[in-house]
Amino acid sequence: MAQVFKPSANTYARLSIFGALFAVVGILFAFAGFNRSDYMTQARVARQQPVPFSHRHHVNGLGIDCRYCHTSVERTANAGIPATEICMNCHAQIWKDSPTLDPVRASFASDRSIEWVKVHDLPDYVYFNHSIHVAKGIGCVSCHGRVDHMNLTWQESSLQMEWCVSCHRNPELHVRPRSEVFNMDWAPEDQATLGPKLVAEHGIESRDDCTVCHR
Amino acid sequence: MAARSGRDDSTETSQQGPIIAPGHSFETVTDRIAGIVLRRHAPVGWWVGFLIGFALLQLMLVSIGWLLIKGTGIWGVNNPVGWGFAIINFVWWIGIGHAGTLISAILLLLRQKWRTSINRFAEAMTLFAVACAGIFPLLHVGRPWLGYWLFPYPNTMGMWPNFRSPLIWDVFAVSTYATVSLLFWFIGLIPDFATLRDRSRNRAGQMIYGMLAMGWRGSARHWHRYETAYLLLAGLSTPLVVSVHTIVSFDFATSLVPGWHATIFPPYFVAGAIFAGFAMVLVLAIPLRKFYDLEDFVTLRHLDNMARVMLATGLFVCYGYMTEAFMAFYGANPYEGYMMLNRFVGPYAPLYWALIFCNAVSIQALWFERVRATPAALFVIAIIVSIGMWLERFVIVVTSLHRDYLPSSWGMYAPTVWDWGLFIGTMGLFMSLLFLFIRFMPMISIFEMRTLLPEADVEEHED
Amino acid sequence: MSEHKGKDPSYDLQVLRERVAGTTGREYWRSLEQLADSEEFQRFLKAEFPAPLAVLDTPVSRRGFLRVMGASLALAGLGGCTRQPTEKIVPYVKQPELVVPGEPLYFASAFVLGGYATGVLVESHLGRPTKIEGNLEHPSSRGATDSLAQASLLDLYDPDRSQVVSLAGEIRPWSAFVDAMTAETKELVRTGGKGLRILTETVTSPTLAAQLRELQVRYPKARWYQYEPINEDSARRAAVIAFGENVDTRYALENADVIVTLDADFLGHGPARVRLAREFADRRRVVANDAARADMNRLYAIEPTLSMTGAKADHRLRLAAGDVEAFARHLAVRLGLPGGMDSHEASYRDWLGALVRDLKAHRGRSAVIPGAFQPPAVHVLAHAVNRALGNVGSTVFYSEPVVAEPVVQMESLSRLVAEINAEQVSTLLILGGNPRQSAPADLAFATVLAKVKTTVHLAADFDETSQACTWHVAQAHTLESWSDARSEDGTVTIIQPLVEPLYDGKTAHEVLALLLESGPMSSYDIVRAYWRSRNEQQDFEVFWRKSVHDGVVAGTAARAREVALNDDWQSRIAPLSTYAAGERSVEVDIRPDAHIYDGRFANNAWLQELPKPVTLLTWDNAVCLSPVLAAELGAENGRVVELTAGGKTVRGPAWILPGQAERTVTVTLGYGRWKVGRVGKKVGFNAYPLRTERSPWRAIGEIRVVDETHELATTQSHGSMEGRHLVREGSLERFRKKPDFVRDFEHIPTEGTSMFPEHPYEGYAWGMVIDLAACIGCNACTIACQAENNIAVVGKEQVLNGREMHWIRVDRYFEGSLDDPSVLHQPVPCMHCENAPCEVVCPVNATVHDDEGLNAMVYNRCVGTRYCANNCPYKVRRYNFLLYSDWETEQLKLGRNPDVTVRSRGVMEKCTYCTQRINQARIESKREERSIRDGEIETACQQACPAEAISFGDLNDAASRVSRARNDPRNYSLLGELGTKPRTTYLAALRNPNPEITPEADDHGGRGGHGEHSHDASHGVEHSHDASHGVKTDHG
Amino acid sequence: MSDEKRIYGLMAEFTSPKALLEGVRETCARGYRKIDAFSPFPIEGLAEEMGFTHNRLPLLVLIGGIFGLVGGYGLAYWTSVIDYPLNVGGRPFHSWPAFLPITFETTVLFAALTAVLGMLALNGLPEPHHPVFNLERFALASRDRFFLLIEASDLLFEERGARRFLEGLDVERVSEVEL
Repeated sequence: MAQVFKPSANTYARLSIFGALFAVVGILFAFAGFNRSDYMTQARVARQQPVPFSHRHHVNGLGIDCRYCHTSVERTANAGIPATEICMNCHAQIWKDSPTLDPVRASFASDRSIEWVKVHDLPDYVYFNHSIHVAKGIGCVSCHGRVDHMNLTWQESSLQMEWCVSCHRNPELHVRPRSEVFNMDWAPEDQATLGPKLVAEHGIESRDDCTVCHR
Repeated sequence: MAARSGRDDSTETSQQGPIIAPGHSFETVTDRIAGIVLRRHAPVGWWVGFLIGFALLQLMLVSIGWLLIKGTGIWGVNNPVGWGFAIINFVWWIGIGHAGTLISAILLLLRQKWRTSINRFAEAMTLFAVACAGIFPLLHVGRPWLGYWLFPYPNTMGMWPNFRSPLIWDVFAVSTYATVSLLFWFIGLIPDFATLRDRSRNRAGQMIYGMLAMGWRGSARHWHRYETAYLLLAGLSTPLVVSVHTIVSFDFATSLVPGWHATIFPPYFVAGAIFAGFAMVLVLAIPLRKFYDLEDFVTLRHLDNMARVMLATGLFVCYGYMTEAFMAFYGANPYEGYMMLNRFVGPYAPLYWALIFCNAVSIQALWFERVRATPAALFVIAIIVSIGMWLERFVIVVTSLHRDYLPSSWGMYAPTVWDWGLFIGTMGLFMSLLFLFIRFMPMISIFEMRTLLPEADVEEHED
Repeated sequence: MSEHKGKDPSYDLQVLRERVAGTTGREYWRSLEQLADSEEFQRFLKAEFPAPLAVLDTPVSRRGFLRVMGASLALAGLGGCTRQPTEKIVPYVKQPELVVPGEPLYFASAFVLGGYATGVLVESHLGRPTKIEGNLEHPSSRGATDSLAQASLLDLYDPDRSQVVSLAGEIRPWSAFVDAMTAETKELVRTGGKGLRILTETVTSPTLAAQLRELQVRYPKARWYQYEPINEDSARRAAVIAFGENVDTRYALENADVIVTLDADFLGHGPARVRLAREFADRRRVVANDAARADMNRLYAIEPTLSMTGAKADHRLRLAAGDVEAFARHLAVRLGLPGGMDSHEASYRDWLGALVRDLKAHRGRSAVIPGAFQPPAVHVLAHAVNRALGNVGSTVFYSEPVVAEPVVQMESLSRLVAEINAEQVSTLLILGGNPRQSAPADLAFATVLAKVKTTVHLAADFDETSQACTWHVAQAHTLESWSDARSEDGTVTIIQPLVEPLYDGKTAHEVLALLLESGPMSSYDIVRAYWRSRNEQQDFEVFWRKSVHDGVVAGTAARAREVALNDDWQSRIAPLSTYAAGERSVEVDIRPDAHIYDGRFANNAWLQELPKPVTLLTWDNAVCLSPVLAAELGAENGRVVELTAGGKTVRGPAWILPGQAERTVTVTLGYGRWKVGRVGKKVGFNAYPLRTERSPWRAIGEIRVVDETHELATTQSHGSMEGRHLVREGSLERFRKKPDFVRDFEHIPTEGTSMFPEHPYEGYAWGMVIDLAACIGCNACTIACQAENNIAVVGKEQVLNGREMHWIRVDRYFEGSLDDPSVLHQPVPCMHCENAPCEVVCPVNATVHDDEGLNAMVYNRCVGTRYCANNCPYKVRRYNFLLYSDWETEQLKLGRNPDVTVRSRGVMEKCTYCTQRINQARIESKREERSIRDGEIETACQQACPAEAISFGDLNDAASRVSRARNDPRNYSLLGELGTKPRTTYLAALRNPNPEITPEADDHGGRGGHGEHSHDASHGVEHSHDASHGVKTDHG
Repeated sequence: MSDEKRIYGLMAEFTSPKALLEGVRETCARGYRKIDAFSPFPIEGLAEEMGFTHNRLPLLVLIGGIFGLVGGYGLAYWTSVIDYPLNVGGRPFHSWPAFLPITFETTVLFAALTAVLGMLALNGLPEPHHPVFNLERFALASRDRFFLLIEASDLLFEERGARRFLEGLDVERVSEVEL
């Protein structure tokens, strides 16, 4: 019989076997990466809003405290999205005819809510509670990042379970004095010693069991 | 293998019929078997069989589609009977698979030369049965699209499977079993692919079989390593095949459902599996040897031996039934006791007694040489046993669950058309695969058949 | 099984009865189908087998609970890595004070049934009522509710509720109706209200009453009539006969040592049932070595059909309703009252004797309660007996009537009908109710309505009556309206709305206001105006705020009345009406349905699917008949029977009810609605035609079997315990002799058998104890749980297939003789086993323990292998076989509890100990840097329970209520021998039999296994004995 | 090597396994080292005759097995004791008996994989193109003929001599395999 294959076939044949192995592994890694990508988590993606509200301007520029607008952050699960009237407290006087604020004034006049785009959107089966995190000395910045540097707000962290759990397992890496919770600039001089101390003081128990978040 | 050719041959053959009909030579063996594959047109009979299988396969696809649209609720499963046909069929198919591995691996180690002519399609049967089996555990879950959660992989949830759960053991056992069986089968095929490559008259055939043969040229060194690998695989498959059905039995044995929670399960399941497997091999072998007139290669002696294995394993299974019943009452556990009585006289009693007839009574006929020498009879018994083994799984799953601890939650189970649809559908899958195999691959290991010929004997001994 | 082939069922029942009679000690038996001959057994199997194709045309889809496609794909989102869709946040424009997103608010209001109010607190999330709870301040709630109150929440969101004003079926704006009414009034004012008639249901609302009186002032010729199918006519008539004046009778059971009910289901029916259940249960909870709680009341029930009260009774006497009066008279005579009749030939002579001695021994500490469905005579006799026993003032109280206008409603209605027939009625306002359906057959109300020029029907649903009326006005739900109502003790609750009317419904106040023209027009103003007029002297705003906030108006309880029994009372009661018990004639007892009531809840899916007490039937009413009668007729469960009485014929499926008086059948009202929403349409059969004006509760008729069957969906097809010690019960005597008698049932050690090291639980360790002595099997827990945890409704076909979703179910077992069994209830939620069998087998760790010992179920991780459910010996896990939760209907979404995930298809679910409440409490306590107080967390079931049978709390806190309960000698674990170490445990049930009737150590006294021990001693290994015994009876 | 027309080697064709075995014996005795024998089925002792005795495959498989064993148990242990310990039904985090089935399966899996891949690798397969295939009649090597090849690269190889030697054996024919 004549040769069925060319000499090159040998190389191809051998390559194909190894190639298959690498391909499989590669695809798995790619998939893992994709799931954690900003595209999937929608992290670091600034959202267009009906009103181009700038945290940078209000927090950094004007030095307004988080709680001025997010009123219920210390009381309930929700931090609280400010009612239009809160905007109007100031904007009745300042920028009172700036066109960018038209929707706000319209809302206030027509008593129809502004529909903000949700930036931090957890799945419906996850129950997060702001008040307890604040009470235990987890700073806003720990999860939300330097909101005071964001013009249009984006989600800083992946909000994926592995991310939540990483902190729930080692709160000492993130806990801060209660006084500094709302302070964007605070930086620990020595978290290694401060952390465990605060964990004890605030009575933080690091829980990563299901019922903490899933009900 | 060659080494063993002839060893105890003379003695064996004298005691029974030959394992290959006289008058065959290297070329006749080769051409006869290769011919089945290389012939230009498949016989009409093949088309009939294949199309039936293919039609049933469509039924399977429809059943799966509807299942995915509506949910497990289209089946008869309920509270308290959370597992129904899906698991019953899974266990049944997996069991059938075992004979293949057993024949090719264990009989190889036991140097049973008669295995040679049946191991190839027995292994194929294993693969296809495992394929059918594999469908069920996935589909029986409520959200099959999340099935990959059963595998340990670093996910964004930081969660892992529960390695304490028998279902995870299953995942590992079945996937390992499938992989190893596939390798074993493929390795066995390489030299025959070479034969087909060299016999094939058309380019496409040469290319395809050529690739599959991987350039096998029968070099002595290659044969040497090849045999080592083959033996090692056999050695690995043997404990594997035992472990697989043991683990399947753990699905039941490690639970606390009365009727499942029994230490006899592993051996009893393994025996049952081999039992069912051999039955299925007979069901396939008898018509095939007739249709492709391979009586020369699959001789009455083969049938006889398989019948003997069936009888032996069948008796073991009966022992299992007896132990189950005995322990249920001897154990003085009210729940176990009730479970057993419920099997005897409860609403599902007819099925229980039917299974006893199929698996315990019918096989007694195999004690008789005459029956074992009558293919038709064997065929019927094999069918009965296959049904019996399915019934066994039904009884184990359903009668245990439907009346367990709290009478308040007792209930009944009845399959729906969709249960049947999927079950019969998988038979379609099995048939389709099997017929494709028969058409495109040598259903009997050619090179091993050659070793059975007297000419293959390189040692001098007068006979 | 086979041995009985071809024998007729009655024979088998005979056999069985002999067997039962033969055995001493305890006997076990199961649902009748299994006893009846093999043919029937086969039919029973069919009944339990789902039809192969059931799922394809399931009513779930019919009722729109099954929207597979879209949603099922959406489910993929319930797990793994999916991209979150963009969502909007819609903040307030002006944030209302109080309202903080994420913080529920509670408002006091009332649930009104039959005119009477039960105080409730309603949980509201951002203005959406999501849960109804009892109001501690309210006398007839005391913090608890019944199943109907719980379920009334669903009616608020019912998408089928009437949403419009319509004229002759065509939609009209409210303004059109207003104009029409103003036109009417012009005419009416001229004629002084000639031809104006108003038909209301029972009215306790002071405001509404005031409006009606004002109306009569304005229109002197107008008349106000009241009718409600389930009413207090007998009591009213009796009061007049006995005392010559209208007084209400109330019972206080906290001082009652002996309670006798004359066909009175005080636990299951009546405005006081929640209060009475509490008072009754308080006297059933006996605590070892606590003098104060050492003794226990004793309940004698005389009744035709097995009611919740009868199920709880220490002694129960089966009597046809028609024979109860005779019994009452015998009782009277035995107590030396005149005029009754002599009882020495009565079959129950000795029983009665013992009862009388018991009563005499407890003068002033006993209560004889007549049934609302018994004729006035029985009530009069009861008054006399209570007086003779000196119970008045200690257990029996009389007060001025609570209702605004005490009338005998049946008379009231017939007067109206008479007037209409006499063509004196031109305008008829029907404020609530569905008289066309519920009026007694002989009044032919449907045809009567047609004779009135203008008929206005104010109703929540566009129902049968609406269809026959010119105008229909959608009525606002209680949770949408301002109003007021009085509880059975007279206390007024001001009803406040929690939400603007969803469908812009109106209240009776507003409709009447149209006729009154002058004065305020909105309910709010009307109600306020009324109460202002009542409180000139004090600061109204203070009063108003307090009353609305508390849910009770202080000092409004009905004033007590000193009444004297007329000497000639017995001459005034009609002589005992004896009915001819013909060969084929039976007594038909007509009763309100336990859940659908008079039909008003027909469209409430929660109630339709809630298993009825005792029968555990769902989605149907049935003709309950005694085993004897069933055998006689050859009727098995589901076989359709035909009842003919007074020329009217009704067909319904038979249900064999042990404990039913032999020649009686019981039917319940409210089913067979034909003009109602999707849920209730064509469900069950209509029993109203059997009622007549003169005898609304009882008919004598013929019964015959029809060659037709109708599948009945019960949640428990097997009534026997099979000799397993699941519900453990002992007599008071036995308990006193051996407080920890529950141990007698344990033959395998339940503790310390584990191979594993104990898992340490520092901090909290949640646990629950359920007191079976207190539980009355009312199902309030089941439905409270359903409301709290967003549990889906599945529909009849799914229930038939055993797929109901209730997280806590009330198991019911029968014991003793077939004809006259005793009943045991056992609520079964998740046991939260420390060594949970379900967790180990889950391949994906979707169910694991949290470090407070909760058996957590993580829906979003679940892939649905159902292995956990198989391996759960308590079968408390519930699986979403199909997409049961409604992902489509907007209204239903509003009513969901936002703190609980809505489960999707293919996911397992089960009781979580209300982990959302635990989390809330934990977070609050941590914020306040304290630990959670005992009682701070109440599970939904515990909260609803009228009998306070459930205690929940921290087992690591020795002082907690649950720890104390767990240390009670009666405490035991269900199936503890399996080594599951349940966190939920039970306190053994207790009964207090009269030793004269059932000597100690006999079956009653020893029920729960003691008797069985002696029994077992005679046999070999007990367990195999039990089991075999079980199966023998199973298959003959 | 002298520059004659370049061939891969000389191929002798035998009709029976015995003849081949005999031929191989003599060829080795003659001192040829770069030889190979081809047969349609394994022939006992053939490889040994050619001095091929040492086989590294079993060792590889053992290593593969051990890798699977450690990997399997390690995975179970790390995930359920170290990375995310969960209280599953009150069982200890390290429930070693429950980890054994998986350990066993992974052991077998990896051993089997190495057995197959190892065999192929050591045999230098896949090798669909090989000079011997240039010989028409070599197709019979997978049917009923037995071949013996002496490679041209053998030190003793000298075409005429080799051919003469081979024809001296009990052969059917001797043909040259061109490159």
